[in-house]
Amino acid sequence: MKKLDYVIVGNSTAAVGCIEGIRSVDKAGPVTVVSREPYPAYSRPLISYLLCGETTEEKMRMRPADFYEKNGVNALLGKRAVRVDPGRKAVLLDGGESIPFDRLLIATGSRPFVPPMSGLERVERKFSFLTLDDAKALGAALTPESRVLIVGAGLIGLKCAEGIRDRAGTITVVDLADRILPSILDPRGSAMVRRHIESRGIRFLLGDSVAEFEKDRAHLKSGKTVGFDVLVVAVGVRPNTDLAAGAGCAVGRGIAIDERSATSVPGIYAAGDCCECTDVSSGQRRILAILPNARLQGETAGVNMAGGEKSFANAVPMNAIGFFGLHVLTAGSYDGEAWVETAPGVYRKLVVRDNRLVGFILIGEIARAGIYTSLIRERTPLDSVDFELLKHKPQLMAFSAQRRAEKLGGAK
Amino acid sequence: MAIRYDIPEYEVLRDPQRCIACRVCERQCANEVHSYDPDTGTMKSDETKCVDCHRCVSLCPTHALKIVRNPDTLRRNAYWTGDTIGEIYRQAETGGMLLSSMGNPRPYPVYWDKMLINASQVTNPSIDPLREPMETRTFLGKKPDRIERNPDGSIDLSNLPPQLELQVPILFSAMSYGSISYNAHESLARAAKELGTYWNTGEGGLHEDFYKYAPNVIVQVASGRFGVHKKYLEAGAAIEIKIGQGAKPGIGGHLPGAKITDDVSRTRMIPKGTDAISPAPHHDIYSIEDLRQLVYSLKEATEYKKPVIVKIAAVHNVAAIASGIARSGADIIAIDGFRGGTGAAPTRIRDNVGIPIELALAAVDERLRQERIRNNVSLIVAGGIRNSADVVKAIALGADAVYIATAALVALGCHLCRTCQTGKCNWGIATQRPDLVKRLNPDIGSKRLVNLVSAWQHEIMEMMGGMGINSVEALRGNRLMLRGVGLTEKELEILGIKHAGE
Amino acid sequence: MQNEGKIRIPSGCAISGVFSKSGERFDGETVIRSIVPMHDRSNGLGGGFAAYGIYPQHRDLYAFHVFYDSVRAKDECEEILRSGFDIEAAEKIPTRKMPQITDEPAIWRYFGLPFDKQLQSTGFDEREFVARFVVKINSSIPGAYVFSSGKNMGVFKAVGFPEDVGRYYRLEDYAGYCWTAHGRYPTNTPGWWGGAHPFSLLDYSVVHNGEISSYDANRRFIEMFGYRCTLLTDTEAIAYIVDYLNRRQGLSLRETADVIAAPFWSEIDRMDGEERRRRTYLRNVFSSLLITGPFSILLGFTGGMMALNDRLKLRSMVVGEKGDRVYVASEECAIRTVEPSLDRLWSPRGGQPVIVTLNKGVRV
Amino acid sequence: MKRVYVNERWCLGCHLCEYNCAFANSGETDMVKALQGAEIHPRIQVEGDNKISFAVSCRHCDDPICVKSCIAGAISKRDGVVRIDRDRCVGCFTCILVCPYGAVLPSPDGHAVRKCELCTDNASGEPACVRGCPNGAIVFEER
Repeated sequence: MKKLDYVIVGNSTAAVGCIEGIRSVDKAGPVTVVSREPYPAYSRPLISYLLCGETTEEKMRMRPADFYEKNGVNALLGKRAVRVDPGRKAVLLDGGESIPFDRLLIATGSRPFVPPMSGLERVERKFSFLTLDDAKALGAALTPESRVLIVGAGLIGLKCAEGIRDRAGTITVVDLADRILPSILDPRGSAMVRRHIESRGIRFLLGDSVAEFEKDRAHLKSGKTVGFDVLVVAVGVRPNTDLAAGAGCAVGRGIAIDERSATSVPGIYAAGDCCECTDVSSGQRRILAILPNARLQGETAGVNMAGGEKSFANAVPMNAIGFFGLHVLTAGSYDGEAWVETAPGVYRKLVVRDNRLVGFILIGEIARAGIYTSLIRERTPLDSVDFELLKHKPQLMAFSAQRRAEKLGGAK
Repeated sequence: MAIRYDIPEYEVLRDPQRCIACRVCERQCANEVHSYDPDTGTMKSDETKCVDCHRCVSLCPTHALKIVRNPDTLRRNAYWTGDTIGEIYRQAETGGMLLSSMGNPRPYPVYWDKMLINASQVTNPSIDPLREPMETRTFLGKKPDRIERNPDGSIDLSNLPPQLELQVPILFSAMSYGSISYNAHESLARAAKELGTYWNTGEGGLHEDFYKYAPNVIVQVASGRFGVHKKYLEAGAAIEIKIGQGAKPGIGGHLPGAKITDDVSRTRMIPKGTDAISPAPHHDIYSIEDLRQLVYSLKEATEYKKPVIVKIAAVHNVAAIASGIARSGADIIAIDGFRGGTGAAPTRIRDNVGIPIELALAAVDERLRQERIRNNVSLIVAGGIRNSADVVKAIALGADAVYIATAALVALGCHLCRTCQTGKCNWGIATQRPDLVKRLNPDIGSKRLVNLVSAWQHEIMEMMGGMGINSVEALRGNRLMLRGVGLTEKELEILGIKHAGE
Repeated sequence: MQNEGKIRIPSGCAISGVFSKSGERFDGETVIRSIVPMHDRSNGLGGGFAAYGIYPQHRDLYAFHVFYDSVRAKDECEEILRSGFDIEAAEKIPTRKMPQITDEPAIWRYFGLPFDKQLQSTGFDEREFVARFVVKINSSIPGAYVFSSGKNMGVFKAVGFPEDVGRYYRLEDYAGYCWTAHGRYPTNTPGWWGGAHPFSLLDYSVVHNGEISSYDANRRFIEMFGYRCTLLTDTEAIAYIVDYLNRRQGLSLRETADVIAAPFWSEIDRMDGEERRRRTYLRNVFSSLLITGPFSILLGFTGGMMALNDRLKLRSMVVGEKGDRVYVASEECAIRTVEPSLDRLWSPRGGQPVIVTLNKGVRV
Repeated sequence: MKRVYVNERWCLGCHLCEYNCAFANSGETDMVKALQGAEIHPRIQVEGDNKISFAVSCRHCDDPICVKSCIAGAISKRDGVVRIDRDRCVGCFTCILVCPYGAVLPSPDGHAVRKCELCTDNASGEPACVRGCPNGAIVFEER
């Protein structure tokens, strides 16, 4: 049988997962990776840690230097895929060459969303915060005196703020929303995290937005004016779906994939931040732009592309994030009946719906959160466990002796 | 009581240099001796509750603990000793009988230690068990007086009464379920099976889970008749009628209601939580002829398929009693000496009633031989068999096999703290508290029992080989293999042995 | 110094036996010559012989050989003897004066049968009656010792080297179809003739080389059945055991061997059903008669001879055959001396009895 | 593949495994020196009371989700053992968020995480928790 040609557009977590997925089944078929970035695969979530010196560019590499070679991968780095021709089964690059494929993975990730803001063009030192290059550029622009303005109090904006805290003078964060991290925290949780971040001298201007930029100052709708030397725009991201759409793949918020990471077009798969999939906690189709999902979707795609059988059916939104030593672990969705426990420095919220745990927020006290996450993922009926125990802390004691015996007696 | 008269027997020495306050001692002490003081972050202890079971000492990961006798002394008095005075204080306080458990701890003579074993030199060779077969198999049961022949002249093998076959002349003695735990019973049962010997239910019945070990179990019928029913009798390899127990001759048993848990009550066939009282005598045995009737009714009930053992305590005229039993239809006589253990006995009885098993055995064996009925019965001796040398000496004196119980419990972890009666055994043996019972894992327990008996078996073989004897049958009653040291003429006469040097 | 009976004396030994299957009677010279080369296996402290078929003229009478230490003992013994037996002949056993043999007691022999009345009153059969009678004399009359009590056979023993003892008793004047001999090497120096071997009861005679470790277990068991092991010697105990199993329990000699030199359990367990059950039964029922420790036994009895080694064969014993003669001895040299050219010579395995009997129809 | 298994039927809740673990991973040769006066941070944790109790440590899953979720590539599985590269770990705690056994734990320093890495390179060849369990409740075996 003829060897299959694999092509992967994108070179981040999903791509790496895909390569390993393919090789777990097919040791021979040639794999070509096309990436706009010039770097071997690195871990994007680490860029903020790079800025604060927790890691190095070297350590950010997801795999050893010989990864591509060892896996028989032809990595075309710094090249851009402009179009996919489903008929001829080829990917066209900006250089004009065309790469044929039998199986294609689209792992194009996402791009920063920059809303129209008047006067933005006048700002010289403005940055996004998504890629290694973004981080390097931002790092280069910073001085100990820098006054930094970050637009956007989401995960990216705040990780950026943490990352540069000790390398800048002042940091101000502006967001239209009236609270930080609105996508993963409820008002109470976000207030708590906000207080903690503020205690490290970061200033928030919430429920406000930039009306007009000048070269080194921003006039806000509220009438306030914020001076700055460096601007970071971290309002949000948009999935890169054009390539898929052009190939005729069904696209909703993101590229629509099934449990096998297959798109609507045979032979074409997609994985990672550019996709939307089903969130088991809410049952809705969502973009779950988080590293573990990208990894698992990529690997799933790889196995299926190579003719194996793999399904990844229990994706949930989840985030492990910390700011200045305060850890925040969340998962699932928050629409349901809530159980809340608080203590100084601690916030615990469990959300229950239809006899299932559907979501949680843990701040400060996060030990063993994975037990909760697995309850969500496995959609464990709460009447089959001792939820009273679970409310206070995640513990295997809450499971039946028999379940425990399975879990601890014969682990898989 | 406002004044606490009695002095704590023990003192807990905790080495602050070593203690890491892991609180294992606290968690493992059912007597609640140890506690953690969060203010100082250190451990404290309440001596008054300590029974010296050494559970904490054994589990302390840094060996920070020592239990020592409390050096606090009353004015020295060779007659009114501290113990004596302490007992009086306790009785003055409680108005009750003193209770204790396990065997007689008093310094009465230990005849085992006054007998020495022979070995071959020159005139006949000793035998090396590593090179030659060395046989410890033995059969218990009545032997026929005469050989009978079939019409074809071959020997008629059918005139042999039921026998117990032992691969090693050591059996586990009676300990009831209730007095000891489920896991202790399981350990004994599994070990007996692996060793090719027998364990004994005691008078508490046989737990339904353990019927699978029936081929290796001796079922006991005692004065309380607890747990006795047809299926139970039929299950056993042999049936033992318990008349008396070395630790408390002449009195019955008393298992406090606290130990009668669901399982125990089901097994004993008595209501949960009620005290289990075994009468002092069997109320259907007031004479030797009554015994004969019980022996035969049990044989009838089991179609003469099972040997019947009669167990008595070693008392003053044990020889005459044994002779009576040997003529009662019993197949095996078990004699329990005054060192025998118990789950609970009145201290005065334990310490003052009965006689040493060595003398009882010698007297009984000799008496049965004089009356030419030694072959009517096999003899099992019990009551403080401590090691393989005791076993060899017992067999040389005339025993067919020995029962061990205390030694078995010690193998299971018992530290002889002698407070079984409290039901708070920290080693999971003499207790029914689930959290304590689970401390004895039968996988470990049975292995340790098998190890112990195998070790003894090897030692027995070595000693036999040294004597030039390669089968335990040839050791039985072979009193020339023993010599006495420091014994009076009378003692030598009773033991039927010569003095060393003769 | 304590004699046999006061103390148990282990001893090494030499044994030899010659048997004629055709019943041809030959004098004691052969067996005496055969024991000479094994001189060093004994130390001059005991020698003896058993001979079968030597009293044809008194074939049907019990022949009692008795040692007397004193006239008083003789009177007492003869009184009891005559009270229980119809004595046809009583005489001194002829001996030859020799410097090597000293301290001789008075040695008498009597031929007779128990009085019927006596027999009936006890209810025992004749042999049982005689056996008990012998035990009684030996255990109750100090200074009198019956050392031979079978029909048409006799034991001759003394303190000394066996060859000297043979000459002393003038064995060249006797003719028998079976002779066994014993040279003794006791580990102390008892002066008593009764302690020499063979040991005999009724027509069973035992010569034995070895020291059995099961002695007291065997003794205390066998004494339950009316025997009294007055000498505390292995030979005595073995003789009683054979008497008990063969005569009283009616076991065949082979079955008797299966008891006293039983196969190991490991062997028995490998045997097939019926045989395994039979062996197990015998070992179980007569477990106290298992003999352990080293021994080689020559058992003489009317019409036959059995040679048996302990089950580990801890003592040497060889068997030779020439024509109708069977030779058994501790050492091959003993046999070669009297029969250089043998048809067959072998060393029996431990526990495997060699039983020879007179050919069919031979009467002696 | 040999793993640590826990049989809660025999677990006494004595917590010795936690101390043996903490000691084994302390780098000290003397338990007292290692643990006296210090708060311990074992990689195995006992749940429950003296009635029901059991110890939990990393299962070293066949398909470990912690490995796949680590944003820093600090967790890997080699020779059947899931290991942490403390140098790479940035302490984001994603592994804690995904481990269904709750067997990955934050380190006292708040940065790298800690978990059982099977301390088998000792005389007994068994992890310290197994070697030290007084009741055979924790075993190290093939299943």
